[in-house]
Amino acid sequence: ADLIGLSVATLANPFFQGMTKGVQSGIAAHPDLKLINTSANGDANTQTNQVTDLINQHVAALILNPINANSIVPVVKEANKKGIPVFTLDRGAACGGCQVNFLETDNKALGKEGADFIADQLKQRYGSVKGNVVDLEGLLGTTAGDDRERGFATEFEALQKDNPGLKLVARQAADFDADKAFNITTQLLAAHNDIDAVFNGNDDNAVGVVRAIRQANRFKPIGDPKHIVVIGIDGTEQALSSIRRGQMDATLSQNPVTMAQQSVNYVEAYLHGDKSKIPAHQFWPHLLITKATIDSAAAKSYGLWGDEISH
Amino acid sequence: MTSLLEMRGISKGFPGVKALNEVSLSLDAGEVLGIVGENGAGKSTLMKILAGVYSADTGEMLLTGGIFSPKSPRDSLDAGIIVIHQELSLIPERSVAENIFLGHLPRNALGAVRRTVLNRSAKSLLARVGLTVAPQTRVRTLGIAQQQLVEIARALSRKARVIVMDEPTATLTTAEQKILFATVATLRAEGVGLVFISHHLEEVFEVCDRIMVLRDGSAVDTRPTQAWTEPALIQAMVNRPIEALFPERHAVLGEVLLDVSGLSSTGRFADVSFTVRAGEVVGVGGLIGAGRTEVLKTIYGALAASHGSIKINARDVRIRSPRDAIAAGVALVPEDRKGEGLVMPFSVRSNVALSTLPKLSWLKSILVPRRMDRLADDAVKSLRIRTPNIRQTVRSLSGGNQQKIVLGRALTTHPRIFLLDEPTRGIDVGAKIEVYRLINNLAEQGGAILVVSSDMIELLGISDRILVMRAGRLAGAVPRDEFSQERVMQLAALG
Amino acid sequence: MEPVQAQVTQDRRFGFRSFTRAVNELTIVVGFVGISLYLALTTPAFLTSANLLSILLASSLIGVVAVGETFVIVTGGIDLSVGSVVAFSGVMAGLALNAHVPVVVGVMIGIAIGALSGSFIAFAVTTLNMSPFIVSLAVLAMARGLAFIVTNGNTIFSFPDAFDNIGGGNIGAIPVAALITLGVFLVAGLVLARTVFGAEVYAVGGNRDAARLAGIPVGRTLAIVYIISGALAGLGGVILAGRLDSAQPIAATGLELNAIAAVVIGGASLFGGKGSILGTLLGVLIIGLINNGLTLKNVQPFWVQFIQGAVIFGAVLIDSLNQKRRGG
Amino acid sequence: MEPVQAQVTQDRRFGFRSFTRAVNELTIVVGFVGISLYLALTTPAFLTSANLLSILLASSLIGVVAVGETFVIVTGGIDLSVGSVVAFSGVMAGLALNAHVPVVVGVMIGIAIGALSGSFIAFAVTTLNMSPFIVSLAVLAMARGLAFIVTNGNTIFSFPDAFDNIGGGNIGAIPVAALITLGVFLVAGLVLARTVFGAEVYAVGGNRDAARLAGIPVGRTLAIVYIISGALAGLGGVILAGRLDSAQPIAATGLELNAIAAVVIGGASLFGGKGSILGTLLGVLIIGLINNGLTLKNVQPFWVQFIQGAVIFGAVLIDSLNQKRRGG
Ligand SMILES: Nc1ncnc2c1ncn2[C@@H]1O[C@H](COP(=O)(O)OP(=O)(O)OP(=O)(O)O)[C@@H](O)[C@H]1O
Ligand SMILES: Nc1ncnc2c1ncn2[C@@H]1O[C@H](COP(=O)(O)OP(=O)(O)OP(=O)(O)O)[C@@H](O)[C@H]1O
Ligand SMILES: [Mg+2]
Ligand SMILES: [Mg+2]
Repeated sequence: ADLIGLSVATLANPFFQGMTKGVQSGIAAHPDLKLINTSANGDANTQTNQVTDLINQHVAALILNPINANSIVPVVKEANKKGIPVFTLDRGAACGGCQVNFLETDNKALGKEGADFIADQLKQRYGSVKGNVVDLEGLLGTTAGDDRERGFATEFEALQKDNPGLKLVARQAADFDADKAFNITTQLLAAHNDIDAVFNGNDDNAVGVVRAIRQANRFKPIGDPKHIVVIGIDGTEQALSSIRRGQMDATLSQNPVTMAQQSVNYVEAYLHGDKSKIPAHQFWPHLLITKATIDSAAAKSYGLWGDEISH
Repeated sequence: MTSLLEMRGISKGFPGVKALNEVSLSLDAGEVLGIVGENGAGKSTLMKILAGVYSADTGEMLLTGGIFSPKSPRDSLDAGIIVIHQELSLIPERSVAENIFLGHLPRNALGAVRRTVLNRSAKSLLARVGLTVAPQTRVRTLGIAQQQLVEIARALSRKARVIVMDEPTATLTTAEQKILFATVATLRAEGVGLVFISHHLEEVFEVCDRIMVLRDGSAVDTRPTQAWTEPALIQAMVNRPIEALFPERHAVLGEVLLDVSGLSSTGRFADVSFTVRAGEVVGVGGLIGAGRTEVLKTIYGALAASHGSIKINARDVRIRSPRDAIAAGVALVPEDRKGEGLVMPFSVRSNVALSTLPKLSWLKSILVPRRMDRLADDAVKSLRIRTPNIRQTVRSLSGGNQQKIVLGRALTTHPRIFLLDEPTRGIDVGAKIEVYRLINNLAEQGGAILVVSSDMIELLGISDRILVMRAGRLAGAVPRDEFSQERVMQLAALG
Repeated sequence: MEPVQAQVTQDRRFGFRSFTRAVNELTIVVGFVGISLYLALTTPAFLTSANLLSILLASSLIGVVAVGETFVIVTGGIDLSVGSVVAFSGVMAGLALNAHVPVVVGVMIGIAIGALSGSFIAFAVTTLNMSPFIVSLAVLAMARGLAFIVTNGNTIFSFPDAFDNIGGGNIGAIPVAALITLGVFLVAGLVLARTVFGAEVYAVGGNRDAARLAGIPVGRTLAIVYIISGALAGLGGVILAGRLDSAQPIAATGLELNAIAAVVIGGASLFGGKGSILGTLLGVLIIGLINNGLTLKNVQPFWVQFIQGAVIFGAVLIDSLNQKRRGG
Repeated sequence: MEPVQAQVTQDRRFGFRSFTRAVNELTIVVGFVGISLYLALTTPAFLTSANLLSILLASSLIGVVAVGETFVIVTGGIDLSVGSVVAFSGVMAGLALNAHVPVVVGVMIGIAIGALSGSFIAFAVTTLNMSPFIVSLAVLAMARGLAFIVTNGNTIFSFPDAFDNIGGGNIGAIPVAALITLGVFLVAGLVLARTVFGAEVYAVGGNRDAARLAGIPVGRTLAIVYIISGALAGLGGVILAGRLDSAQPIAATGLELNAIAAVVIGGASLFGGKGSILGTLLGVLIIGLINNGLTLKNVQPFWVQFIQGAVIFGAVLIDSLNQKRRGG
């Protein structure tokens, strides 16, 4: 069987577990492939070392989920030199043609759509887009954190131009860390009694926010004019559960499982099938999930991966 | 009748050293046994075996007839055997009272320390040893002599059957010694068996009922005190005849080498002025805490002066650090060899070399091991340091030999001005004589020597002149022809 | 016999009552007051009870962990495992709760897991004579690994309200977690400052040889100290899991450095023998104040870390200048 | 008591010593050999030159940083800032290169930034008398913050090949970074073991008061040590940026703990006065071997951290049992 080397950025977050599971199940579906599975623990240098080790084991192909698009370039080139095809997942390598396929999540779009969702909710509440919004970024220096923030900030500023009543009361980094999000939100709630919505860099942030709102006795059901809108990104199991319970408004789900399975399919096609069908680049679709849509057919067909991976 | 304590055929070896060889001793209740011997003879090792710190390689111990084999210090303490170790073992950041009762602090049912009881008991124990600091005082702020008194108070805090004092007087001045001896007498009357180890033979004669001599790890002789004479004791210790304790002084005084005027250090001492000439040995006497150590350290640049000036060789000098002092030809032998003199885990060689590293190197940067070896070998030879080799860690050397290493290092910088703080603390008679001779030689070679000592006899024996300090001030000077214990004591205590 | 000088010195140093003395020694109090004053004067929202309580709440996790760390550091040891142990105990408690054990049992499992990992460190440090740094570093990695292994990397969530209230509930206006933390500080403060055990902890850290010579059970003291630290990390895991109604294997990463920082800011020395629970409380609150101030003043995220570092530096700098002035 | 330690005749502090003697003391060598043997026997890919070289390459960043940390730890200090300083120097060098300075200047800027941040720590520790732990922790936060501030959070990338080769190039089959690292180890080993300065470093760590009274320039020694550590972290930043052809403000997070771990595994004590460059080399290589083995043996990622911890624990356990046996 052909050895396939996988390096995911981290396992610190369910999203990457979904990705790993997707690769694993994808490989399991192809008996002629065998997986070597590594995680870089969030460190670009560690990832480089691991990929070097994978190259030294003469893998037939690499599936990489780079921590950083630029930092991965040297080892991708190294792999190219040894004739090992590289497939990138979620984040690409910043060297264009050096990868066979780049399956990407559009993080900027996620941020933008988060801003739009909040604008919609505010419009429903007040009849116009106005209100006080908090932006809880993800971990600074990560592509997911930075691009989502960029997408959100750009869109939010655009919205503000047309809607002067729309205010950003705080922008803080919660580092994809639920506890940090909890602490920051607790303090923001103490300082501001008129927060309308919180945008979150991911669902872990959002979970912390939801808990902080409850702790501060500020929770009002969705639809109540005092309800604080909370939206996250990813679609983790806990976020889905929170949405079902009506505590959290929405998450922008991206499905790492199907995305990763697709990547394996491309690997299989490259090694044993028809290379020509493999696109060089592809955005993997994402989906807004709210309480209203969570049990819809669209959601089912997209896949509630958060629920799937823990079972 | 069985003795209180018996040690039979105790042997103990360390790598490279046979510290004890078949040593036996017995101790009765209400008896004071003196143990004397040269540095490294094995006195402390023997007592550490009794204290449960080391286990003996061979031999056994009997306590009131029953086999006694402590596995830890705790076992010995529980058996009523209290050892005041030669090396101070206090907790610097904790209070005097807590240190005294360490290991058996008074507690209530909840395990809380009963502070009032603690401080009250500590106060009365402190009074017994003649230390007038508050029980809440942190040990760190005490001078080393005061710490020694705390150690003694600690021994008195326990219900003791046997008390061992390993050089308790090394740091004490005459006044505290008197109190200590009175305490010893009381304990003896109470039926406690005492072991008293000291290099001050006159003290041994004063307090002991019997005296045992250890030499090279063997017990060479034990006799009732009356059956010993001082020369005989010394002869037994060193196994060679010893002439006069103090060398003849033929002071040939030269120009003033060290001129200290109006030296003050806020909170420590004030307005100290004196001179020391080439070829002169100036002793400094005073009670504990008089500030003598601080004066030496200030001259040496280790403490900051607030006022005053120092002239060396009639030239004004600014000494801001020990480094400056060494460069100006000044050397200090600190009183606390463990805390300030030695790097304990390092070898003899490394410790000796510490002050002259650039000279022992190529281009002042690459160490030349041969030069270090030679320097250390010289020091070991000339000071007769007892060590298996120069690579031995100094931690494993006997106290006296450690002291010699500090001295040896001070000599490596070829200083002309010597500040010696208790230079013979813990040193055996033979070695003391060597140190006295050394001081004498240094003086004869034109050195200026300032010796702080709490050993009055020594001070009177080696000095050309004695300065006396009291409460941070110079209380007076006594020229050699007026030397007497009374005169010095009077200046020290009353002014 | 009258050592006059010594007498004078003592009077100057120790004539005051013990509180003055404690404050006197804890010069970091100056930094604490300084930061508080600055925030009070520049930020209207600072001096509201809701905000002050939120600082306490935010400080509760690092607080309980730092208390345990204080014991360890006073003995001259270090416990790097606390962050991972928080995560591991949290997920274990969470798994137990999801298997429908009673809440009390879940809490006890969390604390017990912490105590257990503390005992492992204790065993290695006392019996095997290994360095606390390495052992607790190994446990840092192992406990984190176990947290991933037992959960398969998943978040465990949806706990009974009674459990969640430990971390995120209120009694009246006061957060339960803050109350628990204050309780832990109070008890630990009394234990360390007033009990024989506390005195032994200081003695072992101040001079281990001397402590042994004085008959103190050095090994036992060290062992207890690591178990306390582990158990409190376990409690921290429970508080955190309750607060977030979920337990993640990745939780509390890097918490150990913050906890140790709080202890050291509070005047402890990593060489042992020095430190106090009151000092640690100040250290924890200073960190809490800084984070609160950064949030209230909506400092740009890029600047947050820089300012955190600079303020900690400043606070400790004041402390050290202050000590110098006093002639320390 | 410390009789067991004390009995051993030794001169590990400074001056010459035979190689066998050094190995004798570095019982961690047993753990090192054990791990190597295990991997060699169970993993065919292990003993290939490509793999062995990749271990060296992978160890180069932590290696240069650990060398600096060794100096600091031998003095009884600690430098927690190294990870952040790697990142900060890396991005500064990167920014300079992107502004088209010559490669040599870029490298020098990286190292100088490291040295500068080391000087800051040095100043605070020596002149302001602050605790190295707190100061370097503050610098950890400040340097990381600065790295974000100067880059606006962006990755800096696309450097000249000459620069990239420092971290990722080869001379013949040998990675340049590995050569540089070995050079750093060699020089540092000689400096620490054979020079006056090295002896002073040990003395300051062994007993600061005694060192000062013996005329050793304690402040200067401490200052140099922190500057060395900073400069080597700067070099680490250059190597990393070259290796990744990019510099990220988030790079090398947590590296400090790994570097300190390598030093301590190598036999140094955080209390100062003990440690050696050879020991640190072994510590670094052990960590490198573990990571390499985990990949080669395709250990499931969830198990990786647990096994890392367990193997470090095991290696140091062998060491401590070994020392016990020798100590008698
Ligand atoms: N822990 C140890 N390791 C190695 N050798 C030791 C150790 N302790 C003592 N020794 C050696 O044992 C011998 C006896 O030392 P000991 O301390 O008992 O002498 P002492 O009679 O107390 O001398 P002093 O009068 O100087 O205190 C010395 O040669 C010393 O170097
Ligand atoms: N580190 C210190 N901090 C504060 N006070 C100190 C310190 N060391 C000593 N002192 C105090 O300074 C005074 C003088 O010190 P010291 O006892 O060393 O003087 P001395 O005359 O050399 O006496 P001796 O050497 O006989 O003990 C004492 O009151 C002592 O308590
Ligand atoms: Mg002795
Ligand atoms: Mg003195």
